[in-house]
Amino acid sequence: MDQISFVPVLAICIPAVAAVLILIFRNHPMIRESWTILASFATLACVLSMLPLVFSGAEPYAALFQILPGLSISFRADAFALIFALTSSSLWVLNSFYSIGYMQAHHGKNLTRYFFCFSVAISAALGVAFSADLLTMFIFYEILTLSTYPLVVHAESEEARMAGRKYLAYLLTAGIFFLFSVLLTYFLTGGTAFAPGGILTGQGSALLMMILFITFLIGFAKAAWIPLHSWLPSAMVAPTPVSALLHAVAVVKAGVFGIARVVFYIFGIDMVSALGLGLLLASIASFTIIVASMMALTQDNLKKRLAYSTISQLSYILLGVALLTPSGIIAALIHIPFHAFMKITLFFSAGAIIVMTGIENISEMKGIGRKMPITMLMFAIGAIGICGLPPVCGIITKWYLALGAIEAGQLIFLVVILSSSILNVLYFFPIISTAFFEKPDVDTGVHEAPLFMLIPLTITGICSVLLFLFPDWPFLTLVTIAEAIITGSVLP
Amino acid sequence: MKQDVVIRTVCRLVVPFIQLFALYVIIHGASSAGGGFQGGVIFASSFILIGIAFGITDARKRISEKFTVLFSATGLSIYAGIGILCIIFGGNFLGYSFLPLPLPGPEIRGLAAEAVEIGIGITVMAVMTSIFYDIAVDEEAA
Amino acid sequence: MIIDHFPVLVVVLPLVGAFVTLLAGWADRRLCFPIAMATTFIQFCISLQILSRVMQTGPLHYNLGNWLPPWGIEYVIDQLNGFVLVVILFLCVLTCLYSYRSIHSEIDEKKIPAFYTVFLLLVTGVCGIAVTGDLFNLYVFLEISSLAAYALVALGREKRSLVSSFTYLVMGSVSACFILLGIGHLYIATGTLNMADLARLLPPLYGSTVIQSAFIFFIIGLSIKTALFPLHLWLPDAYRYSPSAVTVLLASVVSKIGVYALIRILFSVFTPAFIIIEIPVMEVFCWLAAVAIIGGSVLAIAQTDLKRMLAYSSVSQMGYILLGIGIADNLAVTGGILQILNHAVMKGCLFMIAGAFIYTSGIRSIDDLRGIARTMPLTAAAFVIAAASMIGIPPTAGFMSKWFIALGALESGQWIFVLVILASSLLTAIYFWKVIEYMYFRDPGTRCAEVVSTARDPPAGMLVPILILAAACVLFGIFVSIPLEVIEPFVTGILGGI
Amino acid sequence: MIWEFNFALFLFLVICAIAAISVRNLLSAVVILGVYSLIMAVLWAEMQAVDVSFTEAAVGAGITTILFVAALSRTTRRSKD
Amino acid sequence: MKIWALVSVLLIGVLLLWAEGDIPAFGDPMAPSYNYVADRYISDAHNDTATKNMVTAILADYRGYDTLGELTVIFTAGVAVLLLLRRGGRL
Amino acid sequence: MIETLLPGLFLRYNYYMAVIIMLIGLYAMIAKGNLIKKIIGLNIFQTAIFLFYISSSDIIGGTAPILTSDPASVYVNPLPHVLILTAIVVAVSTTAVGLALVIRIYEAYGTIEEDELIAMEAKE
Repeated sequence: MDQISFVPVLAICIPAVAAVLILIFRNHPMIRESWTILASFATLACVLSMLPLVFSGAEPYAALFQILPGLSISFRADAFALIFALTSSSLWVLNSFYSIGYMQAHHGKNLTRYFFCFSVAISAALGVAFSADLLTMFIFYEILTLSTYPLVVHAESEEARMAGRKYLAYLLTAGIFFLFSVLLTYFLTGGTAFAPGGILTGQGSALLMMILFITFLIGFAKAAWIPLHSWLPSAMVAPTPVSALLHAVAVVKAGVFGIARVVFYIFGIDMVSALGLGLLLASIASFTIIVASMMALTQDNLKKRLAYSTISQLSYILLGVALLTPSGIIAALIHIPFHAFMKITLFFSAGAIIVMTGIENISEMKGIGRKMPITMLMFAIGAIGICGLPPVCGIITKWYLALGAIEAGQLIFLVVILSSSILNVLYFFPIISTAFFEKPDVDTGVHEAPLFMLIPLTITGICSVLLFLFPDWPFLTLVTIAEAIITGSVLP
Repeated sequence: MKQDVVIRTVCRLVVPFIQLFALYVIIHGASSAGGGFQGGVIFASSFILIGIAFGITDARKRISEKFTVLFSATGLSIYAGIGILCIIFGGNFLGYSFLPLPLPGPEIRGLAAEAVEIGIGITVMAVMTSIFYDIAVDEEAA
Repeated sequence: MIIDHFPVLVVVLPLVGAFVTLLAGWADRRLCFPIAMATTFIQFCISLQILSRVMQTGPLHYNLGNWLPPWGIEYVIDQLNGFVLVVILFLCVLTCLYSYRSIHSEIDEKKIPAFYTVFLLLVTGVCGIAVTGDLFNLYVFLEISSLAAYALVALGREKRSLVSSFTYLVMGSVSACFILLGIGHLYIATGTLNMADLARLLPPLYGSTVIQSAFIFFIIGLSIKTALFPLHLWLPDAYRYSPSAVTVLLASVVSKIGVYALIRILFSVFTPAFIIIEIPVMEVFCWLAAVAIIGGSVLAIAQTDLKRMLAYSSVSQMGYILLGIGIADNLAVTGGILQILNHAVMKGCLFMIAGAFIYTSGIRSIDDLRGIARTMPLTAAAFVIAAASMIGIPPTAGFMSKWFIALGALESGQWIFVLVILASSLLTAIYFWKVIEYMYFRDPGTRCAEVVSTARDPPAGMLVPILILAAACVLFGIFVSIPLEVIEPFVTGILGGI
Repeated sequence: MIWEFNFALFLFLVICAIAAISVRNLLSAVVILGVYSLIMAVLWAEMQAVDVSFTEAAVGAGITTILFVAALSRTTRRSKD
Repeated sequence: MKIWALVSVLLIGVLLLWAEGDIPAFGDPMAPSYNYVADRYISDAHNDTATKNMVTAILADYRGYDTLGELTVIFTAGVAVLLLLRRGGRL
Repeated sequence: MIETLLPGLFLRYNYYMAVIIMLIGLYAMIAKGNLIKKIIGLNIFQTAIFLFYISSSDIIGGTAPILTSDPASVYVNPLPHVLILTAIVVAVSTTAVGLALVIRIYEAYGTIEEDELIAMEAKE
């Protein structure tokens, strides 16, 4: 049901054009930043405009260039893509406001580069979402890596540069594996376009398929599965909005999104389960979930603890993918937006605390909840959501994930999910209790963050709750459509 | 680089003969051993001889550096010019037989080859002299 | 029709231009640049016309002096020739434009006419090599281009340029001697010098030691010319110490013509039947190329001087071309030939940028480039694009050639070379990223703050070619089908029988 | 073609070549190189290559030697090996 | 250094000596090089070009283009030396 | 006598001799540290290759390739002669450029020994 439409291309182009405009108006901060805001709204509108089409079963599709037969730059906005695109474009709006507030409060420098790279990164994330074939995805995936690097080293301190180097070393090496996988796929099938049910079926020996699967997994190191995770906590030196971008909006989501795409649209569920690759992925994911949660426990630095939490949460998505059952797929896909909203709330709050008090360590946050009640309330909402407690959207994921584990008949993963929930509680509740119930050592005149920061974080927190109350619009609907396409069942 | 008077006298006597011989070699390339190269080199050697015997300044009076450059380009342009003339008259590059001369084809070719040899001779003579000037003279010292 | 004479005019034109430049320089030095520019530009147009004719009517043959081959010298232009001719002339035009500003700051005013004369003679030489169908003629033009190149390298400001030029001369002469020996052996065994004729006469003689050794002589000679890894020692100094415009010319034109000659001799004189089936030398060739790819990259990482780093990177990138040829598979050879274009464009761009840094601020060392992106934004942006292309990030040109070579390696089952290509991409990323990090993410510090803050993007004469090449890096990646249209008929024609 | 004569010339050539590269005085080396070229010219004349022989005598033994000597006059005559 | 030079030279030497094994004997009138292209030069040079000296005929006519190249080489050398050594004065 | 003892070797003795001279020249180019010696080596190498070509042109009982009145005369192969004429000029051109470089190097460094040049460059 392809429908030729350049709206996906437009959605990718808006941030890119905005990036150029930001560069042009580099000497006028007001105009420069209004371009960011304007572009973020325009992008969101653009993505939203595709929703009715997708709900009606159509898929906007545009092929830009045919580089070689079977190798083209093409875009498709199916339900699967829209989940990710909608998440990142809506969060970009909030993140733009928050960035402006954060940077003003922080007296940031090199802001032109910052906003430029941010826009490019969003453009690349949308590109990853909408790409209709592996090559296009690879291109945008690499652009995403390169455009976020300047953001990571934004401080230009030695620590930031080291983190940046680590970031690049991991992600570019992974990019090489990704490239190899693309090459091999093209070599085996003569094409790289995504198709529900996979394109690799019957194209090579089991061993070759396993190698290919593993190189793909390594290629998507952005998904931060252990042991390819250590770039993510290091990248915490970046400004907080960037961390939000990395964790919630674009980068790591691009990794898990890519894995999901490859599993469902390149290998196909049948082949993955036939070769036992699902089990492999599920084991990696389970291991990551548990180990990363434990690591989170040991961190005193708030942002680092959140980083390990992200690593653990991403593997929920991987686990959902690996279960290969309808509920598992739903859990995986729905967790992309849900985790994004919850995690961005957490990061926004953490950023607000850092900006207002300069405190980064949890042990120093005694009583901060009284000084910054709204911020900490939202933080608590996010934390509750991650732990999988009502009334925040995180529970929906866990529900479907547990269902999926049961459907797959592998109860061991149920145990994993439950024990990880306990670990989540263990590492989040001390923060909340420290913030609200302990008395500060010295009384400082700390107050709430400026509105530019406060409003976005309130909105994301409220959204996390609303998504629990009304999960259908739009994400669960999209997810069901995507799940139906992937599993080949009839559209609801 | 002033030399003994005997050498200088001998040089003065020999140089015209060398040059004559060089011309002979160039012209007679078609029917016996010799040709543009050999002739050109021999011609250049006459200047070199003058340079050695009387000093470079004297040699420069016979043929200045400016002229060596001019001549080297001239010889080359004679050759290339003949080639291009052939194109103009409908042949391929260096297709001598297309030159509009009132002679049978092979004769034209022979004649053109002579002309070409002369071009070679001029260039070789000029370049060799020029290189000798450049290498032999330390202008800072001079 | 004058069009029929284009194959020879493309060579004779710069020759005439050369002595016109020399004489015009007498009258007024300012005339030299326009003459050189006009000459190369007309040549470029001619080469485009030639290529389009080749694409329409098949290979062009031109008998010099109206003598039929093998008695006379023949010019043969097929798709490969035409393609290489267009590529090198494209770079020549841009280099000429670039040289207008850059060379004035690097050599004496008085030497400008002679510089442009030698420049045009170099162009004559490379064009001659590109179009000729006669082995000895190839040798003669090789010597023209080499002599011109030696002289140009020696023009560098620093005195070490003299020593590097001398080393280049010695190595170049050894290589020419081996090529001459190879030609001699082929001639003695067959009695002809015409390439097409040789290809016809050689098959019955494939077992002869004369032919086999001639083949090895060609390989040795041309390996030195193209600086294949163990024989690359002359290259870094020659690139490092010559004037910027000359470096561009060496890296993107002279090296390419050496590779062209290698391809021509491997595939058109010794036909694939010989190199693949008779003596399995291509395997060795692949390994040498792989060593060159990795070794060049590793050495590049260790460099602190920008131009020297780019020079080692050239060793590595030329290895790709040779690897593509060595795998001798349809796709890989296509990739190798594509890399001729891509590497010329990318490396030309990068060396022009290195020259622009030297021109505007005198910076040669990577360490001093701290923060220069702020004052030279366009130049730095072009560097990023070209570097991305070198690394092989799609959709740049560099990606496409690696893609083809890697596919060819997969197709012929030589996995190890796929890994080599990928590993080298990573190494390339390391050394280019170092530069980009210095340009964008470092404060100038006290040492070079003054230099960096006064630096500006170079004048239009230098900036325009840089930007054109940077744009070409992207365009040839997206519209790769345009060069492929030219290359593929050649490759299928030459490898079709295997 | 008298092979004994050729052979003798060849021997001379080899001796001259070795001498030219091993003599420490560069002027001597250059002169020996001139002799080498001249013997070469004789050999070629004997092989009926009169034109080449002529050229080698003029260029190889003549101009090249002169250029070498001129270059030596501007550099040094001594060589370490 | 000298050892490596000797080794590489000896390797090249072995290669060359191996190569000459199949070469036509010295002065062999049946050699392929004598009986193909050269044959025509020897028999037709005078008819084609009215030149007695076959070397000149080939040099200036049959392979005249090589000679043009050669002349260019020497011209290049002249300009190159001039570029390297000449100071002061014009050019 | 030698003809009977070493027939294979004797048939091609000219080529073998040329090879030996070539190797001498090549050795000088690689191993000698003096720049002038390198150029001398280059000249020897090139001339040896010329000898190789010229040897191949010779024919038993042949005369020089200049038309004689005797129709029965056998001419030697003129083509290698032409090639070598060209190559000689190329060789002298290379030598001239090389010598010009040597002169400039001597002016700049005061030496033409490779090891001393390397030492001086390392010092800078």
